[in-house]
Amino acid sequence: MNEALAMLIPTLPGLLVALPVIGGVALAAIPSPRLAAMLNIALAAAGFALALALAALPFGVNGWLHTDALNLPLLLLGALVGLTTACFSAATLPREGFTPVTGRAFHAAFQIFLGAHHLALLAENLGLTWVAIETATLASVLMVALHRGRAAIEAAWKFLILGGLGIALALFGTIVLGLAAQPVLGGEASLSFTALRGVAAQADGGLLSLAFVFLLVGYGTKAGLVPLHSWLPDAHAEGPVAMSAVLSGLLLNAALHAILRAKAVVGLNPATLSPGALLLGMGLLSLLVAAISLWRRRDARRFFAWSSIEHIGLAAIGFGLGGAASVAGMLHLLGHSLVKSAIFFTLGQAGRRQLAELAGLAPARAWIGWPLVVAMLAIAGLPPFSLFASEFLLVQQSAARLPWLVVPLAIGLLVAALALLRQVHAIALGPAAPSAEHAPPTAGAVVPAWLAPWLAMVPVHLHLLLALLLGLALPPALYAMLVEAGRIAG
Amino acid sequence: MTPGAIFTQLVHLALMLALAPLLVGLVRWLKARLMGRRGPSPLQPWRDLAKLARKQPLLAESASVMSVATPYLALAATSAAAALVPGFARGMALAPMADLILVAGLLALSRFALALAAMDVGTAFGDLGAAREMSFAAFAEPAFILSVLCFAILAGSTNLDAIGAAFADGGPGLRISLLLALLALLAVALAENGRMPVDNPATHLELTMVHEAMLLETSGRYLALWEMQAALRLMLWLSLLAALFLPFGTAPAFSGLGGWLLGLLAWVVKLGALAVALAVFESAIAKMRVFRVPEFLGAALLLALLGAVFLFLSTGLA
Amino acid sequence: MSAVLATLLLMLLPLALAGGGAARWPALARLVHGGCFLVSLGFAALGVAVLVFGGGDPLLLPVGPPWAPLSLALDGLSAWFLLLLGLVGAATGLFAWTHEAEAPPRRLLCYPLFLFGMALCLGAADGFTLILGFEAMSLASWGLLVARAMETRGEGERLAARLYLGFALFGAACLIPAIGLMGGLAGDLSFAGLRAAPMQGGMAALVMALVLLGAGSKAGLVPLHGWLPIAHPVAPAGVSALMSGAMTKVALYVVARLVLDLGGPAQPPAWGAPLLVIGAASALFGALRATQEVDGKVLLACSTIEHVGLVAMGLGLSAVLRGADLGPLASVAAGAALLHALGHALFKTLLFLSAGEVEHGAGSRRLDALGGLIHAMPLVALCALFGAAAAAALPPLVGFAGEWLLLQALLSAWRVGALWVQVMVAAVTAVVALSTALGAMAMLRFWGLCFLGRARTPRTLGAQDAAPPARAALVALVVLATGAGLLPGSLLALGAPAVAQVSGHAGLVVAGPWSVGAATAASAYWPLGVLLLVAIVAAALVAGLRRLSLQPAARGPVWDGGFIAPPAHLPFGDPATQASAAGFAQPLRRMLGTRLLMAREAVHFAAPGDPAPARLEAGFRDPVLPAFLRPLLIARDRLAQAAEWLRDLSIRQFLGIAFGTLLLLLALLALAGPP
Amino acid sequence: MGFGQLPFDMAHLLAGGVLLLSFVLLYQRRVTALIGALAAQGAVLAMAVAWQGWVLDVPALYVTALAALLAKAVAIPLGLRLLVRRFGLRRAVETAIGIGPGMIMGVGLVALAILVVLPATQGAGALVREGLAFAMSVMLLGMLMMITRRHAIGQVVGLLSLENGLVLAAAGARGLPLVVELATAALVVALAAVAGFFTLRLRDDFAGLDLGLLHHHRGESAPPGEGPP
Repeated sequence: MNEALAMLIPTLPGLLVALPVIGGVALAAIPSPRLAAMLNIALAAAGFALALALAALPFGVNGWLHTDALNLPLLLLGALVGLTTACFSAATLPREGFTPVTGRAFHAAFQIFLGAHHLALLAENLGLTWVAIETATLASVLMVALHRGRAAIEAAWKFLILGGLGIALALFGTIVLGLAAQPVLGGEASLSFTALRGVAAQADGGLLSLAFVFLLVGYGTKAGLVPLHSWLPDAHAEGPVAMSAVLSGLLLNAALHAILRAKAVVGLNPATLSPGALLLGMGLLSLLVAAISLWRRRDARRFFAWSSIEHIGLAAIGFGLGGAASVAGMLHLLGHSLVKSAIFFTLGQAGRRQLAELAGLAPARAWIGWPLVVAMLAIAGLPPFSLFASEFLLVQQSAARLPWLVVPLAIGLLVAALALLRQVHAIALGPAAPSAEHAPPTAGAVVPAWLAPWLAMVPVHLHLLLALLLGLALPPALYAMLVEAGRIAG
Repeated sequence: MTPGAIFTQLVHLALMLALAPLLVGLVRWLKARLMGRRGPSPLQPWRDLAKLARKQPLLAESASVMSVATPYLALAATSAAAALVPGFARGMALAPMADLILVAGLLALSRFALALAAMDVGTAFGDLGAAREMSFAAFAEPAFILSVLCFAILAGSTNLDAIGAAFADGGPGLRISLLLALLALLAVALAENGRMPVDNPATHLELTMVHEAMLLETSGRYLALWEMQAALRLMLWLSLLAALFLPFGTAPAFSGLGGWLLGLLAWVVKLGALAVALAVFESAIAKMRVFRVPEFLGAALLLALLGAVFLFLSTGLA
Repeated sequence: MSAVLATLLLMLLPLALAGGGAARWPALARLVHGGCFLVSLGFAALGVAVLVFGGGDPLLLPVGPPWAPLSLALDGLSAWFLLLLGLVGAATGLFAWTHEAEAPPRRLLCYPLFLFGMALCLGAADGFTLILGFEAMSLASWGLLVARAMETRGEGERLAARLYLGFALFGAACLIPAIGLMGGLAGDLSFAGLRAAPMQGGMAALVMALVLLGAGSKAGLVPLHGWLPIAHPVAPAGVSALMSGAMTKVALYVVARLVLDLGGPAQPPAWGAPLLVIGAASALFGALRATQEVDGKVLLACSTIEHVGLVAMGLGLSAVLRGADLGPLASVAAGAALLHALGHALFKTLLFLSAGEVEHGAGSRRLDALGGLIHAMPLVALCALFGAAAAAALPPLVGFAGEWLLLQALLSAWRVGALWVQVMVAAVTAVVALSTALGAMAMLRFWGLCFLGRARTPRTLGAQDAAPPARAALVALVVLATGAGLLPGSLLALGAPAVAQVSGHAGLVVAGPWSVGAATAASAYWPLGVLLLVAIVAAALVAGLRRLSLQPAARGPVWDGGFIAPPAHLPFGDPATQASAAGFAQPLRRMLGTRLLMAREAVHFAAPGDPAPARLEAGFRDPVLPAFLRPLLIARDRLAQAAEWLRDLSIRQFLGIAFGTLLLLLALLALAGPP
Repeated sequence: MGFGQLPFDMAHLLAGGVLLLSFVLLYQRRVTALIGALAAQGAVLAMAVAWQGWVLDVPALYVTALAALLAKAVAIPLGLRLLVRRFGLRRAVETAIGIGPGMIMGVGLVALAILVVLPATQGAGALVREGLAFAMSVMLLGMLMMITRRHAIGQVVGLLSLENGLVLAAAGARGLPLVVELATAALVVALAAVAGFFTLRLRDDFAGLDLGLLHHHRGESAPPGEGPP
């Protein structure tokens, strides 16, 4: 038995990637919506279990895949958000107006997206990372385009063109990275992360810088860093809500993770253009532009998409600073994904598109409104949630390293938080918007009516609880992992 | 605290109380003479007080316990302040407590009590007077405190007794700052006592009056208490001015009967001189419009500030 | 000691949960208030115990982020403020027992958390816990305002809650970088670590500015005071009392802790100057506004600004004097600040609770709708009179003791030597005296218009005096405030550790049990002596006059300057012959208000022959908040407008931007050239 | 390997050909001509990759070359032609900026590419340096094209041309995993397919391919209100 287990262990990462992909293909073939939804949940749950099992194993390289401190927390998070999103989507698919055909497409794309996301994190080879992110992009483009209509198509087109451009640039950067390693590795280019890190110090600094510039612009487009962010609000707003949740929760993280891998390599060479400074600059720009743009939003999901840009910018600032600030960046990524997907879940449950329609939600529908208020407070960086802890550490570190940075950082955080809290006030205090109550879905429901609200809201509470735990009682093991991740990211 | 000091203290307080109405009477008499009238006897205020105290007081229907309690409180607070200001002798029993800021505080307490009494019945005049009285005080207090600052710098203390002792020794000498502080304190004294040009103590039922407007609803013993309080306040201020600017002749502590008599004589002479000065000043000047008063007191404030700054410059402390 | 604090803090959390559960079981409300009362008493007792026996070692809590584990510790400074918080909390707990028994669960949930946040902030032994407590305090109090706004559904309440939260966030956005700057690269945020690595030069100035902006906005210091009179009065009376009495003090504690205790020892005299000047401006503005406001609770909130300013002045002056190596004087100033902080907490709580009783009894907070309440609610009136007199700095009450010490320190501060300090101190001294007198005027106006005179509305006549638990709270506060006023020396001897921490000098030189003073000023204040003196003279007067004048007073109608007798349907006279709130404020409005508060007034006379009365229209507005908020809002809107062009671009243009970014980075690479 | 040697000169020539065709693409105004030029670029690219495979002795590159030939030179241009024929865009003329400025910008981009690459690759071989400079120039020109074209098809062509540059770069790097290159080719096809799908839907919905029509909708079309403080 133990031997069988020992045999199984090396296949775990591969299984984690293969299971959703195979499942996605299978889901495309299943006509029954109810069965598909259940299978979707089951697959996501299996993925989460696999990720947990992987977390219990020691780090190591396993063929083309590897686990280390940098990808494991994100992987766990991704598997969890995948599971909760699957639950949520089972509850809300009919309401979103999916036909059986688009439902099938959605499920398939969702699982493939999950698989690609896991692969992007697990890949030890930067080329593979690139392939995975490209796949994830295509899958999410498909999901965005599922809703017919002018806006959805525009969003998908924009996503496709900008994403395509970004991915091409990232590939060029990847190739240049390989070329940079070529002379040191004796004429063989390699994209293995371990190998690249081994030779980065002797490689040509100029080439590394060139590679990083392309990788930054390429993956930065995916991560939604300003000024490469333009696809992001529209994609978040026009796809299914579940898709918005995984876009903010997973795709952005995966893209930033890819940048961090590049930075981890390039940063080892002292003769490069400082990768941290570039990341920091884009992060700061993202923060400021997003903070000010939040004030003019009317569409709820665009609003929160801009908030995602802000938070990715914050994480980028953290990683750009390096050192303990990288830990803040990691923690911020985790906290942001949890809370942001919770927000999208509540938005989906509230079923309202415009911010103005959300006004007075809390008094009117307390079970949706108050969690939304709490989640918005959390995303605004208020204690005791983990975003407060990570923002505190970030500010503290930036004050210690780059005192001038504190001023724009604090201003950006403040302006963004004020914009969020203006909406919090509207939601908590009204005046109530003219009620546009959605009739509870009857036709095409895939889960029993009594279960649907639970399936939709339990993930919200779970995410908030986890964010709370991360903020108040971060497990020492996880903290050690984050510190190690920060060390890898530089 | 020796029995001698306590005795001195008691004599001082008794003298203050006894002389206060006389001083008011004296000023009135002097003013009348200056205006060519014969004027009532200086004893007239005492006679008025005695008569008022015996009359049955009349309280308004809407009056509360405040109308009854505040006159006692105000006079007690003023008396306490008066007990602290040196008159004919220094080193009295309460000398350690004789702090200038405390004197200001006690005067503020009696002013507050007066304003409460004025507001108690709920009349237009009472409220008007109270509002004006408190507003004027807002300008008088900073001028007073800044004058105190000058003394605190010169004498190293805000204790009246210590200041008196330091000045009697002639230590600080003659300074421009003292002159400025004197002017400021004079203005404050005029405002605090409701004298010309801030208020006219001789009128009733004028829209511009302040002090008298607050007492329109009082009568009998309560009015007597208020009149006594006003008189004592004037006494206190003149004594204060005398103690600060004319410290000569004040009997040192425990100087025996001879020293006391000399000190008493000096004190009475000083008070008389100040009363004459006040009467002359009041006869020569007209009352201001109400809203000119802040300018008047503001000027006093600036003079005191200027005095302090001159001190900083001249003492070379900077 | 820290463990006791942790236990007390932990007890508040189930209370908050119980408050949340009050939606289903209303009886839980009483549990919440009783529990908060007991925990507050515990806080006070703990504060005294720490002041007497010392605080012991910090306690590391098993929660919090690993880089900044939460830690608790109590030293003199925090114990002093904890004592203050405990007293205020206990009083408001009693008050709430009477008046908040049917409070909505939202409020019951936030109330214990509010106490929790304040106590956590005070008990923190590191920067992170401090911020956490500070934020918890802000958020919980915001929750209380939101609960109120949901209750009343008023636009004013909503605006107040929003403004409040905005300033709370602003405070956090300033304090967190300040702590970050203090922590430096080592990132050790424990107070011991911060003390060991003092700031210098420009960094210190930056920290000072940030702390003043952050904690100062919470304390209501000018120029960030504008939100306070809007937000504090919105809450129910007990919460307003906690906000004004305790929360502003917690903010001042943060200032004292960060600027004076952790950052101050090696600083030059100029270190305290900003605090001194800002404090003076706050005192003046607050007092002046208090003389003009027409809503009782707003008036009290403005008076809070005044007193907070005075406390801040004490702290600043202490730093100035310490920088000039005048330790004994610095301790006088610090003592003044601490004493006044405690005194203000007591009398302001008393006043707010009284205002709550008045609102409850007479149905209004507007001064123009009150009057004559001393007849209907004599106990509340007397208690409030004590509070008002203390706030007016009348001897021998507690307000005077604090201001006496402050003035003594100010009057001795010329010894610092530098001319700029001397001139500044002289100017500031004048401002203190001015604001004290203005404060007295404000308090007279508040108390007189509420309780004296004749009823301005019939509703006032139906008022009833306070119910027993609330009555106990009022009386206890009177006793405490009077006691603190009469024994400032003993109190400061108790608070000697706190004074030493703020001033860097061990204790007041002269602080006997019956007196308080400063050796360098060679003067002392004996409050008990003053009380005895006044009492003896008053007794003698009473006794003497009783012999002279035997008849009891007769009652008659009001003469009222000869106004005609009121008609029968106005049994209490014509209220129009009493001063209105605006009318009573008129002298100061004209003297100072037109300059400082943009006050205006206009009298509209009726046409000749029309018997209608003339109308006085008067008003003012505080120019400070709009002066900096409006440009910021305009800038925000402009920027947001400008940022919209990013949204309006076509896909081609977006591509162009991405392309441009790439080219820019490449150009940067080309410029950087080969290494 | 250096100047004057056949392998280098040949590689140089072929890469230069790809770059030249990029300029040709930039110069084209008609959609049909554009597609023709793209096909030609694909063919030259396939030759360049195959040549690299021969020179570097990496058989895997032949696969890449074949994929490039099939996808870039045959399949995609055919598909695009089909699309054009279906929409009747044969004679459509479009550029957002003029040809002249476009060319000048293109030259500037090539200069920038050389400026960046040459100092950056001091240690690398001449082939790598030249190849990288050419590849990057092709990429930048492709991007420029995406920006200057208004039609969806023009943008797709720009993107494909950009990918050509990528393949050119990848061919120069020995030891890159084959899967990357295959994935590249596969993804290009997928991308083109998805793009084609979209153009169809765009056609359905808007009866036109002018993207200028699209960008007015952002889900927030109502006039933004002034926020109270």
